[in-house]
Amino acid sequence: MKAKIHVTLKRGILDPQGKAIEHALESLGFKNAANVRVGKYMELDLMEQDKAKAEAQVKSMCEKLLANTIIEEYRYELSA
Amino acid sequence: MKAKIHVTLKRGILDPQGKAIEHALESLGFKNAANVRVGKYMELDLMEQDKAKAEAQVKSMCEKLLANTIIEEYRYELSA
Amino acid sequence: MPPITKDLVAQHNLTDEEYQKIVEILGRGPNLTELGMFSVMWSEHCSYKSSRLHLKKLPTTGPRVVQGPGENAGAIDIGDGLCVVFKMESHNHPSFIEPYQGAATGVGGILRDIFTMGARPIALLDSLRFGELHSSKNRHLMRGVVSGIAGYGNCMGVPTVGGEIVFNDIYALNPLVNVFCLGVAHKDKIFRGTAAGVGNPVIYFGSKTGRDGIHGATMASDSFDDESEQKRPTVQVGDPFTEKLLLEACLELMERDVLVGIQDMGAAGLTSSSCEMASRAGNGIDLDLAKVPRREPGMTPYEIMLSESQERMLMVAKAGKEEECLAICRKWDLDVAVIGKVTADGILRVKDEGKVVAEIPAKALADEGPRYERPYQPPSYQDMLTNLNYDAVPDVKDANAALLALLESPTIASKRWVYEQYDHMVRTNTMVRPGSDAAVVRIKGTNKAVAMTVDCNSRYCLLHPYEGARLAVAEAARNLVCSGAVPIGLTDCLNFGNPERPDIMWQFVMAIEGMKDACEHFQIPIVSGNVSFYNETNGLSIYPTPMLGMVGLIEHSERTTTQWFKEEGDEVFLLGTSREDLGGAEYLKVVHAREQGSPPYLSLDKEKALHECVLSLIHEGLLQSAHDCSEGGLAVTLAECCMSGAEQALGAVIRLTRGRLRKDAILFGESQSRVVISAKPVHRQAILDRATQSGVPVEVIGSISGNRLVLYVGDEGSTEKVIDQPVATLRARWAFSLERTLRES
Amino acid sequence: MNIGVVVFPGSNCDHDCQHVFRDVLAQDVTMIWHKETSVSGLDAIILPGGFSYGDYLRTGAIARFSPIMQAVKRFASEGGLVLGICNGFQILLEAGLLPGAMLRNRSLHFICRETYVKVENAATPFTHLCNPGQVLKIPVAHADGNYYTDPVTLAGLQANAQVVFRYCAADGSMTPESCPNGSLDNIAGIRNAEGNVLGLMPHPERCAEMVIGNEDGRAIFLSMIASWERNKSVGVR
Ligand SMILES: Nc1ncnc2c1ncn2[C@@H]1O[C@H](COP(=O)(O)OP(=O)(O)O)[C@@H](O)[C@H]1O
Ligand SMILES: [Mg+2]
Repeated sequence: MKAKIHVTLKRGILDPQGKAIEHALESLGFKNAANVRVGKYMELDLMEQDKAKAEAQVKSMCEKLLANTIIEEYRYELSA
Repeated sequence: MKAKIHVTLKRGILDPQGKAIEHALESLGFKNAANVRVGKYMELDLMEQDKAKAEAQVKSMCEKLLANTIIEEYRYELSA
Repeated sequence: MPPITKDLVAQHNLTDEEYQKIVEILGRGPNLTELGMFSVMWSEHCSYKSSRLHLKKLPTTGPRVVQGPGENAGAIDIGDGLCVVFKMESHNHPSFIEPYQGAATGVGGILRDIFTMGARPIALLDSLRFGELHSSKNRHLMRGVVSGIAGYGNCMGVPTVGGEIVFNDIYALNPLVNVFCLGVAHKDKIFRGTAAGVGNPVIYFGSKTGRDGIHGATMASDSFDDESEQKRPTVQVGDPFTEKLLLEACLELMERDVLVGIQDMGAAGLTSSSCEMASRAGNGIDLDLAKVPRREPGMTPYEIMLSESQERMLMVAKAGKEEECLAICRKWDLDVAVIGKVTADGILRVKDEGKVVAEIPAKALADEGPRYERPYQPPSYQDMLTNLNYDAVPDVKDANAALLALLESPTIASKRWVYEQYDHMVRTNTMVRPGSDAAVVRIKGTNKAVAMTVDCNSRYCLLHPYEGARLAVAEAARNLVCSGAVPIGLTDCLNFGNPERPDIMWQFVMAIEGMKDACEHFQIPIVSGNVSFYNETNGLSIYPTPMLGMVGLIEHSERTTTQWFKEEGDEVFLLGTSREDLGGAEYLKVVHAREQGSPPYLSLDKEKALHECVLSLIHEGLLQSAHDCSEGGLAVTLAECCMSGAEQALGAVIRLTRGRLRKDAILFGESQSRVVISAKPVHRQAILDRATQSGVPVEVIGSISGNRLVLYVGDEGSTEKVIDQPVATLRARWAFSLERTLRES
Repeated sequence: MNIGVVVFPGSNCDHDCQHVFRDVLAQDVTMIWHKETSVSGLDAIILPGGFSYGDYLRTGAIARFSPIMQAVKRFASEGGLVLGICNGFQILLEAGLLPGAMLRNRSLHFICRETYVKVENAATPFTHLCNPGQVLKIPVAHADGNYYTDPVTLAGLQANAQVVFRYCAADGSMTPESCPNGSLDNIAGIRNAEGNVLGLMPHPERCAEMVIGNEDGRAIFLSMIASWERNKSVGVR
């Protein structure tokens, strides 16, 4: 199975990278872009056929390693 | 409109982060994870109603700023 | 495999004659893999085919030289059983294509050159050239390059302790990224790239091989045109983390008795490392590509042999020590494999799946590439450049405004925005941080320190390549001397345009002559270096830029000094003579938009006398500060003395005698062999005496007081106050100029 | 005193810490490879600065799973002194030995420069040789030193005097400009509730010798040594 994982800063936490990009977009003339948020996107292959097991594993990977839940939230999708 | 943008390394380009994460997952006991690739995920609001125009703008943002098209590729989705 | 057609040969940047020579060497036509291997090894970048003849003229020997040119880096004895190992490399072309990765992998490459020699790298310096910052493309390049250097060097834990940056639109399409690295090794434990000992195993370690940078070496040997951006998929990505592991693994391997020879895989990857190691030992190597760790499936022998994937090394181990080597590499989580062995027949023989896919005499590949005696001749425009009618240039009216404009111009402005992104303190050796004439780094376990600087005024080199090169050597040495160091060795990075053009070749030949004469005079050997040709786009070449990295030794680390004023009440002296040296001055460019004239006059004898004088003053502990006079002239130098110290800003009241000079010449002219020093009043006589003894003109020009820089110019009876500025104002313009320009926009 | 300096792959201030304790302060130093599982015989542990695992994913995120970290946790729970400097601080946060997390610097750049920090708590084993409110000049060098925690945790840190260092101006005043990275409340270093684990972003090992210009950082190391000696004399760890 293939897992696609998104890790983003929690709402309410200042995202300096997003701010900088917004600023840069503006000075490039894209004045109508707002609320830019930047996160991480990860893909991986899981040698696991069982969807429920795969899901449990990915969740555990996120909790343990891929996201820092103090500042980040995550979501994932699994596909065959 | 809301744009969701994924920027990932082109195939064949070394992904040191992905490699390190794969290694870490392995030593955490997730031995069945492979081909970890890390990219960026961005969200932004566009003050633009016209889908075609919005699309053209997002594409241009990606080309000019959000992606480094020498080593990265990008894709985006637009939603209301 | 495709047939070898004329087109294919041309695509590999090989001429018909070169191809014929290959056929002669092999006694048959090459296959595609062999053609690729010849193409990279015989590229300008690897073979030095246009430069070798001239490089031979440079002085490379001396009592301290432990290793001269020809190895991965040069080495100079510093006593106590230690030597410093250093070299400079360019990564210009890759940095233009992808600034972050180009610069980062440039740092990675030079670091490997140093630690393959058995030296732990302890300092990096970077020398950069960009187009002017009003263009967003140039700002983008600069930001990318600076963060690439930071990203790689910081992660490695090697401090970037200094450098230089110059902005000129001539570099807009050919920015320069030159990186210098210095390491320390035990003199009797230097490692070399040799494949000695028939039967010894050849071991690959580091990262896996991917399709990165195939043809990087040939790209660096080609001019840019509008299509270059299409050649992009060859970009290499650096992995400083793996490099850090590689560094520690190498140093650990070197502590054991297991290695015969070692070399990094730089340009031309596996091909160059294997054939060069074999050639140095007069041996051959058999390689089995099936054993090479790979990142991607389906790679052809051509791709594996030409890949420039980063963070890879090749070692020849002592037979029987394979397991020990493998174990150390595995401890550091590196990929490692025995991929071949040393043979007696002098042939680099490459096998894949049991089949021989390439078979070439190693020596022919590594050392018997073409050599060209390219024609050279001064360009027709040379006279136009040097002939400047000074009557057409009005003398300065508002010196305050001119000074502020100069301080704010990016070439002169503080480079803090850059060096704060570099970890310049890690390893806890940095005694003098970026911001003074030279960086000073102590050598732990001794009472010694080394000073380092990178310098080249390429405008001087454009106006007169021979003089320009001499001036670069003199300035570098002067920068070291001002910190209390005796110059002991030099590395260079010669950045030029297309050597197939006689005018460019002339610049190159003249620059070599100039370096040679100055180095011989100062007895400073050149122990390593690098040539980067083809810095040309759409027929427009960069200014000739023979970048120098010079190293000096401070025997007693307490005897060092910095450029900024220290204490109210100290007296200020000028050593050396001011002349009407406005040609090529930064002032002419910034204020009058001219890059013309003859570069400043330089007497090597006077320069040498100045060095001896300054060194003895510092060694006797007489000086509070010493700052050499360079871009922007005396006014800028004095302003820097006032404001460049980290803590305090000190003002000064200065009187300069004018004689028959123009006012702008005395203020902003760039006469050489001058140093501004400051000292406690009690030392006044001793300083005057010492200077006179050394035959160096000396003058007390004022004292440190208040918080304004006040400058009078004139002769007895008729002085004029030409500059009067609060140091805070000078500093505000100078310190934040780059930041203002580069803030995300 | 026998100080253990943990070496993670990518640590690069390990030698600097070793140098200060061994060559400058004449203590015993043991370098501990991250794959080891025991810290027995050690009197204090340093997690040094650097780029463990290249700082890939997040700073400190991968290092926290190194085998040695189990032993470090045990050592800390038994009251042993643990000091995390820069990347070491980041690892302590990721490992949950200290609360909070690091965000990118406000400028998004790596910053290497001199900073001033105020000793907010001079009653810890790491600071008791300082005066309360004393200002130390200590350099920083990091890209992710922008300390963040939720308001409740922050209030707790403040209430328990767990904020040990805050960035300040040379005269000790607390200004936004004196904070190099955007850190919440100018926080430069915090301790755990028990007081035996300290993390700080500035690098005291870079300012412990006059040859490199400054020795303000010594106070921290000397405090550790002194408190260990005092505890030894009364028979506790
Ligand atoms: N690219 C850079 N990286 C690091 N430090 C730099 C860089 N450019 C300039 N510096 C530092 O800024 C100071 C001034 O540089 P420069 O004007 O070139 O000095 P000089 O004229 O004495 O050679 C030096 O200490 C130098 O090391
Ligand atoms: Mg100078």
